Amino acid sequence: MDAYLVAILTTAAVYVILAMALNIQFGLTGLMNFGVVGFYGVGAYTSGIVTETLGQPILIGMAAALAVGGIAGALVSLLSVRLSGDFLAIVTLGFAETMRLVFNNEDWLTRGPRGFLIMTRPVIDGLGREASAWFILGVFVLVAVLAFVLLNRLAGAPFGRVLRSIREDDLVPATLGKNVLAYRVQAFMLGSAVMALAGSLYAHYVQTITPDNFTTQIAVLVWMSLIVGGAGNMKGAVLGALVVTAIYEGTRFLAPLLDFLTPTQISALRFIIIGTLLIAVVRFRPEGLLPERTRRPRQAA
Amino acid sequence: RTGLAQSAPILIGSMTPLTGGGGPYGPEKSDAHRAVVAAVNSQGGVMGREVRLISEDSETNPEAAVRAARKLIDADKVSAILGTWASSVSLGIMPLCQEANVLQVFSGSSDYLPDGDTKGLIFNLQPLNKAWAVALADLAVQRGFTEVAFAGPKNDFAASMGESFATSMQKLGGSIVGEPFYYNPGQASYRAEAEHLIRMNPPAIFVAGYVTDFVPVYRELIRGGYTGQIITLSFAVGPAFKDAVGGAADGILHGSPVPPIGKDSYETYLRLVGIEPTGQVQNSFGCMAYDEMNLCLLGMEAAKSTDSLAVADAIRRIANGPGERVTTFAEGKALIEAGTEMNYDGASSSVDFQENGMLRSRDFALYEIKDGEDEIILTTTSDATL
Amino acid sequence: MKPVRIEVDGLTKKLGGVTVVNNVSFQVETGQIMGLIGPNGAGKTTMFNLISGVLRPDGGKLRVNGSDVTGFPPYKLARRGIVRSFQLSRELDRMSVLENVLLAAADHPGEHMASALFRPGAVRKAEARLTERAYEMLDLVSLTPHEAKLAGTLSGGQKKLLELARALMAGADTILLDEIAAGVAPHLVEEIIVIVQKLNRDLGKTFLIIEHNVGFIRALTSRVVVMAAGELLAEGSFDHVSRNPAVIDSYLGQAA
Amino acid sequence: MQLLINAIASAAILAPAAIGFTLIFTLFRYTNFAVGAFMTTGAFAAWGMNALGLPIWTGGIFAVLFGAALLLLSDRLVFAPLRGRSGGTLLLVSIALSVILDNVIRFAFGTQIRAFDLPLVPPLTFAGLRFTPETLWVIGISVVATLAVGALLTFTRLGRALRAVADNPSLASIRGLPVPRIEAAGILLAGALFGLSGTLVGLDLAIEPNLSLALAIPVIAAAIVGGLGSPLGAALGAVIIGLAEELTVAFLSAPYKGAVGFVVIAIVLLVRPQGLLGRIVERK
Amino acid sequence: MTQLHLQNLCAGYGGANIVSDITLSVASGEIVTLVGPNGAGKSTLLKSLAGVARVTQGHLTVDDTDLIPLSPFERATRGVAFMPQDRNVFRTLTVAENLETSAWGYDDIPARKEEVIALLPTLRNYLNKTAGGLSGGQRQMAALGMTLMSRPTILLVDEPTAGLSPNLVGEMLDVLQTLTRRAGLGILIVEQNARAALARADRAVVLVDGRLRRAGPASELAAEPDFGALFFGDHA
Ligand SMILES: Nc1ncnc2c1ncn2[C@@H]1O[C@H](COP(=O)(O)OP(=O)(O)OP(=O)(O)O)[C@@H](O)[C@H]1O
Ligand SMILES: Nc1ncnc2c1ncn2[C@@H]1O[C@H](COP(=O)(O)OP(=O)(O)OP(=O)(O)O)[C@@H](O)[C@H]1O
Ligand SMILES: [Mg+2]
Ligand SMILES: [Mg+2]
Repeated sequence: MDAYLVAILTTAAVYVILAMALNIQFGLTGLMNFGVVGFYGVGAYTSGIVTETLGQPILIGMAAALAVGGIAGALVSLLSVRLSGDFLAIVTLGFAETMRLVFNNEDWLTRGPRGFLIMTRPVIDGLGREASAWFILGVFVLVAVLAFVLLNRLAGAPFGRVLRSIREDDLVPATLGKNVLAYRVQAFMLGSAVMALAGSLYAHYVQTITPDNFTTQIAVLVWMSLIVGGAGNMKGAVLGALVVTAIYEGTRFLAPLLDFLTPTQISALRFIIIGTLLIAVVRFRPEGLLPERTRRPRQAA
Repeated sequence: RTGLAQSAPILIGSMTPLTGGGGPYGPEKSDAHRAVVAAVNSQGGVMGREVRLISEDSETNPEAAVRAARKLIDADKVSAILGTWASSVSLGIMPLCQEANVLQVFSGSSDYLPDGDTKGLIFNLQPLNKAWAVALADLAVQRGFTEVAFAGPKNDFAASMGESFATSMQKLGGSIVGEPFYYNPGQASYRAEAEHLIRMNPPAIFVAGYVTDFVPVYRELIRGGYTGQIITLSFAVGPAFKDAVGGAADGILHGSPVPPIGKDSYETYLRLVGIEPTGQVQNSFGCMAYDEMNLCLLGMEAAKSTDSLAVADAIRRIANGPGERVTTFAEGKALIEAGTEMNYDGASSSVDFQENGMLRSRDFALYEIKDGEDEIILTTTSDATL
Repeated sequence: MKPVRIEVDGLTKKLGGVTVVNNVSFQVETGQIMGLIGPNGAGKTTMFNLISGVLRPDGGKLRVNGSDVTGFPPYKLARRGIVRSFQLSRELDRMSVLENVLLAAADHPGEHMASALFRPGAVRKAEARLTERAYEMLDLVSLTPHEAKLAGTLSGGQKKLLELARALMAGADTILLDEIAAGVAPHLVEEIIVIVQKLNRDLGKTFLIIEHNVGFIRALTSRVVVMAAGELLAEGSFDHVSRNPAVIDSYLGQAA
Repeated sequence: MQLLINAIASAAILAPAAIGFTLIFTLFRYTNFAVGAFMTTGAFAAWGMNALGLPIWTGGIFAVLFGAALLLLSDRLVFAPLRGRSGGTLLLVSIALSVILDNVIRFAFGTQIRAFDLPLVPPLTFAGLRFTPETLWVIGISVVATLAVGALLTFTRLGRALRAVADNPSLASIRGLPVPRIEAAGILLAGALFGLSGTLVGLDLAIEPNLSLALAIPVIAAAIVGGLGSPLGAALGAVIIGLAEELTVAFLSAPYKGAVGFVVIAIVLLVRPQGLLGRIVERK
Repeated sequence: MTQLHLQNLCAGYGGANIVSDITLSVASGEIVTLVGPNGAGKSTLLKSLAGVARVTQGHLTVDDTDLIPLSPFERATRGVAFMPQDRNVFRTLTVAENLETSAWGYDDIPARKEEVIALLPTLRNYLNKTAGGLSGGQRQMAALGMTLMSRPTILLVDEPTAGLSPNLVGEMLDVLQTLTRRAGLGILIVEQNARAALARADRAVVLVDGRLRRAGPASELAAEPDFGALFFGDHA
């Protein structure tokens, strides 16, 4: 059971990072990025290609993922000049789907549907199975904490205030001299780069990535994390990712109680329960578990 | 329960595609697993221990499958994971299984499946892609189609089949029409794809799909006025397909590893899961699942252990023979107790493995649908060790 | 004559197929308090939208301190020292009143990603300084007791006052006020008059003011431009134009 | 030419749902991702009647009624308590609802693919163009439904009231409009359109619990390309998306068909942010 | 003879009361002007009468009908019409459609529309414009027009003259006065433009910090010097 918890926490750490990245984009800036999984996948494949095809060390892979994710984010964010709200959601969803098709069809680069094997792992040599699992968890938590500290600082800084003002009404910051497009691009780039970093971690953890690893389902889980936790609140994003992972994994353990149903029905029921729980959380905590609070800067001395 | 010893149960993970692209095939697999385990337990279990089956849904998605495998391996501590179907899923969980020394018995066809195994811990009940391509090209040419177009979904099953099929056709003096045509699976409509094929106007088209994409592709081909020959894979034209298209199914040629129609072990399987044999192709994946479970449990019984390396060795012995033919767990157990060598003959095939856990060779057959019934017309052998 | 701060040169704008600003020209001098008046629908707010870059003109030129800024986006014009308020107030609903004002601060180091991340000390200092200034602005418009409320829950008049506080906070040297007094209680309107005069006198700030409150215009402006039906109707001191029969007829009515 | 006909046939299936989607969007300002699931549910409702031996048209009528009732019910249970919440929240809730609906179907009917009891026949040919009886029916039904709903929204008192409620429900109530009843009318209409589209899916495509996402995306794409709020725009958007997909498969690369809808949206919206027939709405 | 009556009314948003202990009545044929500083709770009071803000205590009746349990729409059908201070037009509808929609449930819409346009003739200039594109003053006119479409018996108007050009301020208030005389309307009007509003009012009430501070005949209040300083801005 320990090992299982370690594994689940490791996955949860990836979702925590993704949810925080989405919080920069959606929670603060109001940019509906439904293409989370596109950037995540780009990061995973970039890191895989850099470490396996090009034989570079894992840190270079992660750095490359950050860079490529950021560039992809910047390009996609240029659409946000003209598109807002739900429109951007659909177009970014399209970006993710397009990326998935690229992963699936550009076999020369990604090895297509058969999957990309990654041997490089974020562990030091010579650790046993259990110790490396703990080690990896440690690495992931470290990255998550680092990301939290930096992103939370940004969110709390005047930078975050400008982002939130863009979310509320972009004409106001614009007439006050803020370059709204530049902020949107920065927020999008930053979030996407972090998503790609999460993808890189994930790739080196699971070691086989296929296009099917990057379906909309994952974007949905990340969105659920953010909404359940509380959009706009970095701590909420963290809590949300943990809660959603707990719900997703916890429902597995219902199966033994439902022996009278067919496995198909048990599986269907599990998803019905997950969906219902999420709706219930949103219904009773519409602003999320940890709602965004308007910060009152300390009274000037 | 029937007097099983109080010792700890043997835990087996059953991971089948209950949702997602494999949804149509998952239930028959998990039913087969359940049925075998129920039967074995009622006959005293394995090594006198109860077998407990823990089912998880792979969602036909490696991300979900990895999480489910984590639970099976680390929380439930299963000794083996059976039943994965999509190759991406089998491959996706392979690093975990290798690391934790968990046996994998599955049915998949990607040519890359053997690559992820370094410990001899995998067994695959389905012939690989290459074997299918060689066999189907042979059957098509034997049937007089030297010019065949290829169409298939871009997934781990059909992804490279176009090329393999083209090569095989060439070897036999035929060729494929145009380029192999891949489409994106999981779409709502395949009208545009069908239109494209119709405009190529080939004398025959080999559509290497699953039932969920083959049904709509076939419908659009017919409704688009295509009158040439359609060749496909048998598991795409099971009862669900025939229900869905009715009389229009007649005339389709389809090929598959010789399903053991009429074979005793196959009928035993069908009856075990409560199906009356009809002499037709039924549950092409369920019978593999039946063999997956029998092999795994017999291997444990023979190895007198759940240690995966020992079990894997035992499976190789049991499956490949030589020895007395057995078709069920009960028969095998009796032989083990008598100390006699055996050769397991399965419901899906004779089940002989190469060193890498892939099937050694299989007979393939070509069928034609006539009045809604499959009629066998040709057979060939495809040696997958080539 | 003082240097020209804003020069509107033949600006034209079509909206919904109608020319709502038609070839209008006028100049605002540096340090002047100028009025822009005219009947409802004359095109005054549209003119503000053109000057602040919210709308792009279909014709004509806009110059600031003599350089051509036609078609510039709003943030660039704001950085050239032109800030405006909105007639239909646009508060940032889910941010506190104080944050609404703080946002207006120009050149806040904490608004740059790099310094926000790596120079928290400097950011904190700037934030403290600017917070103090923001409270001064809130005091000016009597909103200090409401500083922690979400701006979306303010009363109608308070939202207008917030618009004013935000425009003043920006520290721009030219401020465009669009009916800032409408809906504001009369005693506060008087205070606003005092504030504007003081800023103009002490800091030399330039104002362009749209207002239907005749007393407000008379008390503040040295010169007014009158628009009607998208065109320039008259120009001069308020007393001068208020004797113009066309202005009386279309705009002032008996209030003259 | 054949490509155009095929595109229109595909569009005809999606158009009613796209109109229903756009109706819900204008009324409540959120993207209801569950459209695909509602269509699938409609297809299963019609199939269920058909499988009981009733003719397909009764199945269709049942699906339409069922769709309307189901959408109203889901609104009462799920969306009504969340009125006025952010678009992100509602979008997500609709996805959760979609997951629930899909799995209820899976729970009840399993995962097999199904079809109406309709003979599969080769096409009729006119002037070198191929038609099947089903496509003709699908196009006919869809055009009638689109025009009828378009007229309803543009010319009737109810249409005007729906637009008023969509614009500002609180003001509508103050102005004496029975807002809950008008909203319910809009929801029933949208639900009926989802059910209708579901039936058309069953007639022309396949019935499977796995298709919700594959259906939802082109529907939403069509509504956005056409301009949210415009029923005719939604229909036009559906044709454009369909045509772009046909052309991609014919001349570019079939596996990338799934990306085409998005590229079309991106291009259309970059040129006309309000969609082809949409109108710009100021936010405040 | 209709009468709107408030007895010890408390109202607000969520939990807290913004206005407390208000006792007041408005009868057919009279104009009552409500003045007070920004944030005093004037709009909140009107909203609570229209059913948009929540009444927490007290009584609210029109003649003998208790309004409190009624929804905004039901209050509207009982003759109470409310013109909000902001967001008071349907921006996506044309002005004509705005007017038409505001008479839901009546079958003489064209006649009503003509009647309203006769009262507010400038509306004719932009009948077919989308309300979202109106200027500030045009919007106020349209909003008042919508409010009159239901031929109300009690009219609650929140700063109707804000943003109107000077020549129209008097005209609009005159229209309201005419309506009280001719159609027996009872009007409760909130105005910052207090001088003009008091000139046409029968009675006036002063609201400060959510409580009624003064009430009396409009002319009497208007004559008080400290009142003038506070509410007329006599120095401007
Ligand atoms: N977005 C728009 N679309 C169409 N017409 C518009 C739009 N904005 C303004 N107009 C029209 O342009 C004209 C000028 O409007 P503007 O808001 O500039 O007037 P204004 O002078 O500010 O009037 P007010 O004193 O009433 O605020 C009006 O007739 C108005 O209806
Ligand atoms: N939706 C709301 N939620 C919470 N508080 C609110 C809300 N709306 C208004 N308030 C508060 O109630 C108080 C009274 O507001 P109200 O709008 O009634 O004032 P008012 O007298 O109309 O002022 P004005 O003359 O400026 O329009 C204000 O302090 C405001 O902050
Ligand atoms: Mg204006
Ligand atoms: Mg008010």
